[in-house]
Amino acid sequence: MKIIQAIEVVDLIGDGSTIMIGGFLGCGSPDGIIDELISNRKKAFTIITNDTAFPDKGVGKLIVARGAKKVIASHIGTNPETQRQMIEKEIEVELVPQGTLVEKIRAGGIGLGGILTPTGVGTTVENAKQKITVDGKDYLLELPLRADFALIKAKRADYYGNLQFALTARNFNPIMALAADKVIVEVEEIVPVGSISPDDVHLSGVFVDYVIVGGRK
Amino acid sequence: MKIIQAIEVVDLIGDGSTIMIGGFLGCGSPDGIIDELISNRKKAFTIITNDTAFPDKGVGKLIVARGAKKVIASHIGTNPETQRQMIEKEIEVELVPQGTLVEKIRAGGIGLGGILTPTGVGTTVENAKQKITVDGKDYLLELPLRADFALIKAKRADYYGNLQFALTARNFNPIMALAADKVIVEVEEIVPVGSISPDDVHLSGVFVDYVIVGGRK
Amino acid sequence: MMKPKELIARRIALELKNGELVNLGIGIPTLVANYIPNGVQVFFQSENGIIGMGPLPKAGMENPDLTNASGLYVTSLPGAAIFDSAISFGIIRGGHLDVTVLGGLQVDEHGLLANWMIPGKKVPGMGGAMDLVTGAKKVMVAMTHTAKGRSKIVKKCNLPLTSIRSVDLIVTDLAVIKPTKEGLILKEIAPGISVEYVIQQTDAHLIIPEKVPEMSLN
Amino acid sequence: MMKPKELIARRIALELKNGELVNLGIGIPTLVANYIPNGVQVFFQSENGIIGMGPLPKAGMENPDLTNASGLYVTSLPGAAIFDSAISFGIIRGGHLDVTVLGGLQVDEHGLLANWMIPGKKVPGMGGAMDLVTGAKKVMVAMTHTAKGRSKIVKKCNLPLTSIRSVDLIVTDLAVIKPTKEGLILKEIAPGISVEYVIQQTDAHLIIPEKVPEMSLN
Repeated sequence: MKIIQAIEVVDLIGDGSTIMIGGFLGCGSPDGIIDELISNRKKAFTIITNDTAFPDKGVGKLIVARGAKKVIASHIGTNPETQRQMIEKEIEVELVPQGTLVEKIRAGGIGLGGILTPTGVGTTVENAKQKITVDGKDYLLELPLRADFALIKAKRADYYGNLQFALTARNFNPIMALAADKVIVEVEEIVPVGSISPDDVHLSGVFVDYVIVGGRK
Repeated sequence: MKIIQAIEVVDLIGDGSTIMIGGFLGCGSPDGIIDELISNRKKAFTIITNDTAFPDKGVGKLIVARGAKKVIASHIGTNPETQRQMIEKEIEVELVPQGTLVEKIRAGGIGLGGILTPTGVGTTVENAKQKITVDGKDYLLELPLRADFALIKAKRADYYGNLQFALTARNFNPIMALAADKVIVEVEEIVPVGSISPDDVHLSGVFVDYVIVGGRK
Repeated sequence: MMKPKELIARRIALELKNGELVNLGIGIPTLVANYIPNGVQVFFQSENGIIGMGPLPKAGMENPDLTNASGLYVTSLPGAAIFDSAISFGIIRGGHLDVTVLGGLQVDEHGLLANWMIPGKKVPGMGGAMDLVTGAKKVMVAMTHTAKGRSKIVKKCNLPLTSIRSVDLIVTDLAVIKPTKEGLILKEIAPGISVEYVIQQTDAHLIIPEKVPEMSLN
Repeated sequence: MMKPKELIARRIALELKNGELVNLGIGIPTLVANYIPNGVQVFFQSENGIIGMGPLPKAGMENPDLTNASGLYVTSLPGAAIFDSAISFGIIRGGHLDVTVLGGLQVDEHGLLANWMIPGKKVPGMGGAMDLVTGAKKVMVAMTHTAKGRSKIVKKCNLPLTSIRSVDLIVTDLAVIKPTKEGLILKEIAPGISVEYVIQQTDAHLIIPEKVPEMSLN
C-alpha cells in the first residue's frame, strides 16, 4: 500500500481505462478522485458503477464532464445527462440487474469463471447469454467483470490499507476492491496499524494498492 | 429469532437431517449443540462441514458417536475415526475443495444456480461435472448446497439475532447461516438490541432462526 | 376523500405481518412505511445495504453516509445491520426477503410485471427490480390503475418484463387484484368504486367473484 | 549438519520478498516462518480466515477463537484482519495471494503436484490445497526428495493430482528444482551433495545446466 495525493491519479489512470467506481447514488463514492479526473479532463473511460448518481454528485459529475465512453450500470434514471448521451449515441450504456452486477464483479475478483443467476431469465437481459438448467430451473450464465482500476471510498484505512466503511457508504466498495488490477481508495483518515481490531476490519489491506486522504464532502 | 435451550435442538432436528456445522478444526463450532445431539443419540445425519476436526473436538465427536450417514467436507485427515468409518463403508464421504465448498454453500444461500471454478479441473474432482469454457479457460460448474439446518457458533447475538463472530472462529459460520432452512446459533451472550453498532454486525439477524446461549468450552 | 397514492399505500400496509423483512421501491411503495398498523413491527431493508432503516432524519441530523435506495438521508433504528451490495442482493435473490413492494408500468393477465423501461422514451434501468421480483417471497405491486387514461392492467405486457415470476398482489387506487393460475381475480374494490367501473377501467380480463368487498383501510 | 526439514525451510524462506502475502501449508512449510530473512516483512495468511497471523502464543495466553489452519493456537500481529472462508478463498483463488508453500507426495516432469491422497491408503482430503495451487501467484513445494527410499520427483504422478497448474519451484533436502516448459531444471544442490547423487535419487529426467551452484542458506 502506498499513500498518494489525489492529483497523482491523473498520471496513474490513463484515458480509456476501464474503471470501477464505488457508491450508490453518490453515497460512498470517491469524490476527491472523481474531481481530479474531471479537472484534468480525463476521458474515454469504461465506467462500471451501480448507477450514475445525479448530475452534480459522485460519478454523475464525471458523466456530465464527458469522461465516459461506456457505462455498465444497473440504473441511470437519476441522471438525465446519462440518458441524453445514451440516446444521442455519445456513449454506450449496458444495463445489468444490480444483484447480477455485484456478483459479476465479485466473480471477477475472486477467480470464478461466472455465476448462474435466475435474475433476468425470460427478459431482455437474456440477450445472447448461455442458459443453463439446474434441477429443472433456468439460470443465466453471467460472466466475470474486472477493471484496470477500482476507485473506492472508505471511512478510514490503517497504514497497511485495512479498511473500514461507514453505514450505507459501504455498498459496492468492498466488492469492487476485489476486482481491479489497481485499487485506489479515498479515505477520511489514516489510523495507526493495530488500532483497528482484526474483527472490525471490513476489507483486508491486501486488496488495496493506493490510499488517498480526502476531506468529507 | 427465538431463544431456546440447547436441549430443544433434540426435538427440532430429526434423525437423517442434512446439517451444516460451522467451525474449522473445532475452532468456532457449536459445541453445546453438538453435545446435545450426541447425548441424545441423534443419528443418520448428512453433515456438511469444512473438516471433521479431531475425535474429541467439535464435529469430530459427533462422528465418533456414529451420528453421520454421510459427510461432505474438504478434509478428514485429522480424525482417524472418519477415515475408519469411510474405509469400512459405514459412512459415505464426499470430498470437496475448501474454496469450492464455501462457494457452493454461499450459492445455495443467495439464490445462485451454481458457480464456475477453475479449482479441480483436470483432477478427480471433475467427476461427472459439467465443464464450461470461458475466455479459453476451463471451469467446473459447481452446484449449490443447502441444508435443513445450519448449526453455527457466534461470539454474541443481540435480541434480533444480529451476530458478531470472534477472530478465526468466524470461518464458515456466516456463510452456512445463509444456506439452511433453519439456522440455529450458539452464542456466549445475548446483548441488548442497539448495543452492536450497525457497522459492526457481521451477519444480520434476518438469517437467524434460533439462538442458544452456551458457555465457552 | 383519500388521495389515490395514500389509499394504495394504506391498503398495502395492511398486508404486512409482524416480523417481516420488507423492501419498498421508489414512489408509492415508499409511502407504505407511513401506514404500518399498530402492533405490527416490520424491518425495512434497503438494497443499498441496510436492514433496520428508520424514518427521515430531523433537519440538521442528516449524515451523508446513511441514505436509502433513493439517495435520501435516512436514520437507523436500534438493531440495524449494515452489509455490502453482494449480501444485500443475496438476501433478495436468496429468498430471505419476505416482501417487496414495487411500482409498476404494466401488469398482465399472467401477473407478469413490467416496470423498468419504456423503449424509445425512458430507460432508467432495472436497478434492483429484477432481483426483487425474482427473489422476494411475496411481490406486491403498488400503482395507479390507469395512466393518462389507459389501463395499466393489460392482457399482455408490451413493455419489457421485469421477471417471468408472477407477482402476488396488485393494489391500485381502484382495486385489489390477485393473479392466479386461472387469471386475475378482483378481490376488493376501493370505497365508492363499483365493480363495473373497475372492469371498464381494466384492459385485462378480470375474474369477478360473487362478492367483492370494499377495501379495508385501517 | 542441518536437519533436512530445516534446510528446506531455510531455502524456501529466502524466496520470500518484502511485502508478500504468504500461505504456508501443514508440515515442513510451517517451519518457513521461523527463517524469514532480516529486513524482509511478509504477511501470513491462514485459510481459516486471517491475514497477519503471528507466532504461537506464550503458555497461558492461548485463545480458543484464534487458531491456524492446523488447529493450533496462534497470535495476531498489529494490523491483522479477519474474514470468513468465502473471502479467504477469494483471496487464494482470485490471485491475491503472492506465495503458497505446500508439502508434496509427488511432483512430476510437468511440474504437476500430487499432495492430497494415496488411494486405498490415506485419504485426508484436499482441504485448501487445490485452490492454493490453482490460484496463488507462486507455488513452491517443500518436501523431502525421497520417501522410504523412493524418489518423490517422478516422470508422471501416479497419485491423484492437486491441480493441472504447474508449480513454480521445488525445494527438497537435496536440491532446488525449477519446472519449465522444457522440463525440470536442477538449479541448486544442497551443501555436500553432488549433482550425480541428485540425479541418482531422482526418477524424473533433470535438465542439468553447466553450473549448478550450492544452495545459499542465510
